[in-house]
Amino acid sequence: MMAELTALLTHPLAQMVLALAAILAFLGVNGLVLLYAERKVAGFIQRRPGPYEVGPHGLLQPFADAGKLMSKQLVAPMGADRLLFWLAPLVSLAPVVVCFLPIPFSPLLTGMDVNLGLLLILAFSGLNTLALCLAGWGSNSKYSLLGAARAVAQSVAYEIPLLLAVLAVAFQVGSLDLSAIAATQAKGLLSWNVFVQPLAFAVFFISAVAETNRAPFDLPEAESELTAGFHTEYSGMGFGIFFLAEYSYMVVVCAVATALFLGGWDGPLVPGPWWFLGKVFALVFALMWFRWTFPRVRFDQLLNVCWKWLIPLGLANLVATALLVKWVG
Amino acid sequence: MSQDANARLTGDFYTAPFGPRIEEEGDTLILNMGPQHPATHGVLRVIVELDGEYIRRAEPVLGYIHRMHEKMGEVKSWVQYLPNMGRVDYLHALAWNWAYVGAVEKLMGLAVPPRAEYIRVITCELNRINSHLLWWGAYLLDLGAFTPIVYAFADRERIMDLLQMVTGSRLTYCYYRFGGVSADLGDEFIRGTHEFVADFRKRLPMYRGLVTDNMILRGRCEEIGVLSPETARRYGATGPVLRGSGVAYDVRRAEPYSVYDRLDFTVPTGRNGDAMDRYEVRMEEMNQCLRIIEQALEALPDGAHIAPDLSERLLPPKGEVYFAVEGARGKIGVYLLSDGGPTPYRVKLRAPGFSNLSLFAELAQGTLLADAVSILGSLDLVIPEIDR
Amino acid sequence: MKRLFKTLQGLWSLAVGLKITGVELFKPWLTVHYPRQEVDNLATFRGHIELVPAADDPQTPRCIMCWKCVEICPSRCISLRLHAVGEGAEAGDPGLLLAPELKSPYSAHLPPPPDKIERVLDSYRLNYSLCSLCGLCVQSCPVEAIRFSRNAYLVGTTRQDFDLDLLARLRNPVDAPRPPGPRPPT
Amino acid sequence: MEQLAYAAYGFYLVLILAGGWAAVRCRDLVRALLGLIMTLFGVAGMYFLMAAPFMALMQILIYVGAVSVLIFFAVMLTRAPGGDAGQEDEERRPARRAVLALLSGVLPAAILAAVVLTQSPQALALKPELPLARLGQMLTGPYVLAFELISVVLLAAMAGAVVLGFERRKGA
Amino acid sequence: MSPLVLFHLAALLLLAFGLYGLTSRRSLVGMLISVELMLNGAGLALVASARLTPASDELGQLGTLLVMGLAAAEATLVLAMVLVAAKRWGSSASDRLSMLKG
Repeated sequence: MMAELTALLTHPLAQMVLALAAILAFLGVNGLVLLYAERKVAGFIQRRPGPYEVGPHGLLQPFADAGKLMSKQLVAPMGADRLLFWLAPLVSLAPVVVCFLPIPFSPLLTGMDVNLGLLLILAFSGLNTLALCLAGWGSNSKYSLLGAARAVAQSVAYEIPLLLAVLAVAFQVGSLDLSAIAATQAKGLLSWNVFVQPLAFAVFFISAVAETNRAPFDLPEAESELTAGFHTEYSGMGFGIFFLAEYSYMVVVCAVATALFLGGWDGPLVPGPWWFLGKVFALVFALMWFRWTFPRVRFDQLLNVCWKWLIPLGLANLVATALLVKWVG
Repeated sequence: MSQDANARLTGDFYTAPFGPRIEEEGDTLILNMGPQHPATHGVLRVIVELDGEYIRRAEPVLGYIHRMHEKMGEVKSWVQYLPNMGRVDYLHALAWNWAYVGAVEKLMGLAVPPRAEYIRVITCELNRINSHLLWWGAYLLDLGAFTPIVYAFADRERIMDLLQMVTGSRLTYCYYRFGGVSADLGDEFIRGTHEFVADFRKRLPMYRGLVTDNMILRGRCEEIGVLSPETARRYGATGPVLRGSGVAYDVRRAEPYSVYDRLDFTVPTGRNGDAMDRYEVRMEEMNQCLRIIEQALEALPDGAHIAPDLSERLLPPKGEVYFAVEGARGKIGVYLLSDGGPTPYRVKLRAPGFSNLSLFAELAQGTLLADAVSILGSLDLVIPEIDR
Repeated sequence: MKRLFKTLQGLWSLAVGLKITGVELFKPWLTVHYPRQEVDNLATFRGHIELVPAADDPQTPRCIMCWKCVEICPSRCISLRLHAVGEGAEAGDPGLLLAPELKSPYSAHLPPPPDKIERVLDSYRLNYSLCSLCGLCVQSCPVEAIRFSRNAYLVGTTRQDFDLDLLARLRNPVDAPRPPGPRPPT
Repeated sequence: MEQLAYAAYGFYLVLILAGGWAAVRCRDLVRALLGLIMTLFGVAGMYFLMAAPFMALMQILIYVGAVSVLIFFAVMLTRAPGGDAGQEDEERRPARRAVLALLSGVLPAAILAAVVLTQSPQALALKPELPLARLGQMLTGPYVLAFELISVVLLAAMAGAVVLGFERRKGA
Repeated sequence: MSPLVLFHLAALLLLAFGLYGLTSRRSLVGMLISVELMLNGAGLALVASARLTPASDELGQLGTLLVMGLAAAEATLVLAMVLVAAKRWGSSASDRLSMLKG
């Protein structure tokens, strides 16, 4: 009996199901934590208390909000394509779950050990664009449509420097496996890729901000111009899922940045997963810090940054890395 | 119902005169910005015709909060019209107070005690800083920066505390009276104002570091909405909008009223007339306000704060009068026509925001939607003032 | 080269901005956290108006019923009712309700009231939802019988909650202003 | 394990069928695009089933991430002025066209299917997964010409698109 | 049936759908979608043959990869063409594009 159970548990499929369940739980908790954290960061930067009333220091506020979002009526605007309208939030959230699978929280704690993990994340995170398009198109709203158009142009453009930066690291390590890449940086602080490839890290991080549609690159939702861009028409859980997806993507890109550039689980004293999480949330904090400091850039400026700076820099970095790998070894 | 009648009913009174599309190709999109839109800061509606994200045409639609202030002047007695003034432009209420009070004083030939004049200068300039600070925060909100407005409100809060000390209100002040002000300044106010001036001097460089020098902000403001002095004059623009285009016109200097001719301050002007110049002019104006306040506090004479024996049942002589002051948004003018009765015969309010908004259609043409938002913000509009 | 320099300068400006918000992050709150703390600057705050009691009797208002405040109010939010006692006092004669020593255009056409009557204030109502707090009534009062309260915390759920009977409030202070000064956060 | 593979195959086949049907039959082009995306996922799943994960991921990355987004863009930018955005025009004689299309679709496929069913070689057991480095070596070794050609084609397409796009801007 | 035949049948299904769509669709974008279906069918058949027959594995996968690249290039070009067509004729229906020179 016991042996059968063990066999079942070690079955790759069962492992994957377990990992998926764990990821879903993590996503939910993560959404709540980041919702609270973002408001507290905003509050403290602006020298106010932030959420305070629900629970001690407002700790239960995210639950209250989640409850509110879930209990609201789902309204689709008149003339909207209901299928696309309700599909869009799901398309936005579903791929994130897959993106979490190959993230190496520690050498052992990885949802699915894929040797093409990096590619998996890049492929599935691209689906978010599609979700924004569907939302913008399905809403039958002009603001949403403009937001969708911006989302397409922005993420298509920024995918290039993102890939270039990632490729440079992949060249250097010679693998697309996130665990393997993180493992090469476990030799102390100076072996971290952020010091080996600072340019790639800068390009990656800036592109990641743009890919996750975070301020100052939050053009698809630009409140003050497009009211809320692609999710203008969403209320209740439709909006909630977009929200959850946005926060999950933030964690995904920060986790990839940690694994690629910040040494993954490398760190003294406490066990690896804590170091990994700590680094991820430090990067998430940086994203929040950006959001509450900077004005939003204009659309053509955004694309100019990509085409005139990030892509040439990324290309130069890639070529230099390739040459170094070829000659030095 | 016939098809035509249906179309007429479902259409919009304002979109119909907006006219046919410029080109026959159906590539443009008519977008309704407002009346509920975060960038219009109130119930302003702008109809824009977009080609992609470029604006072919933009047309402001006014009147959503028209409150008939001018008509109300004809049915309320001279004194009773006072509280209306704080509501015309709630951000620089004291300037409107002053414009009306000054007009009545001019009509009646009423002398204002010197202390009251200085009190008016001090409070009006404090209110001007307050107004500019709110504009600053709201403009940056338009450009997507969320934090500056909260910092601005921290300073605004101190100004409002100070003004509350003398006026009793925090926003829609009704403080000036014919022949003076309704309450005298206390020592606490004077001390608090000195402290505020010193502290705010230190805050201004922080603002500069936080956003004014910021690369992203400069990208959003520089060479956006360039307004030539000729165009500005053609539309009757005043205030920082006009000064941003390089015309050093300030009512406080051009037609000095009260004691402004005894105070030393400069009128900042811009060079290119773009949004950044208007921005810089306002930032520098706050600095000048501090100078004015300091000098006025220094020179504050003793004496009465209101002319004595002022009866509430005021009957100004027959005649007409026009009096203008410099508000935070430009030249505020009040024209009064009296037939000797208990109420004004006619009141006309010249709101600077109205002229400044008229510029928008021309400035916004051919820009990106995001630039239009930036231009709209740089004009510093207060919608109730435009509609009156 | 110049462009590169300008870009670097721009990047530095972004870092300066981050530094400023980063420093503010660790400064204490500025907000007065309402249910736990209260603002302490209500000494000159204009709340709704209230009646000033006479020097000898805290239950009696100083008001002489001259109607000046009613007349000057721009939004007509003050209304008072009174009755006359004494000889010659007849119900329904509006002339009786005016103070004999005070004349106004509104009372000019009325016959002068008899001297020997005493007038009693029945109610002094303020429709606070109309009031714009301009202070004209307070200023116009010849005997300083009205003043601004410091009540910044007036709340209600219906419009009637703001139809205040100031006389009743004078006799029975329902919400006396709290002692000034911030309370410690709980 | 065998059963599981067949079940997965069935699932992917259903995806392909439903997606393909939507892609060719939906009047709304965005829904058709959604059908295409479903099909693409089905095909990607089949690549996974054949132990070619690299191909599957590239399929998602290129087709779903790039090509379908481009198509979406095309749908969005060709809005008809009348407001029937992204809709196929009504056909004057739909039945005739449908029959013709059905013939042209089914006939070649049926012939090929007959060939496949009768002439198919015996399938081998699945080969071990192809290492990525091997693909790279092939691409830079024997097939470098194809690689270069595809680069040139991509570049030419990009340049062509830019040229066409600029011509449009001038006309506006 | 052997797995190879199953995969090939799926590929044929895609081909049939694509051909049907190509002839029944009237808008350029709809035709583009159908073409993508057919290209996918080709890719699927190629990879299946490479993986399940003695043929060269690398060659099959590389071929499919190149097809994907071609598809991307083709989509870019078609997007530009559709834009121009829509600009000139106000529609992307293929029937209206019968003029040779605009």
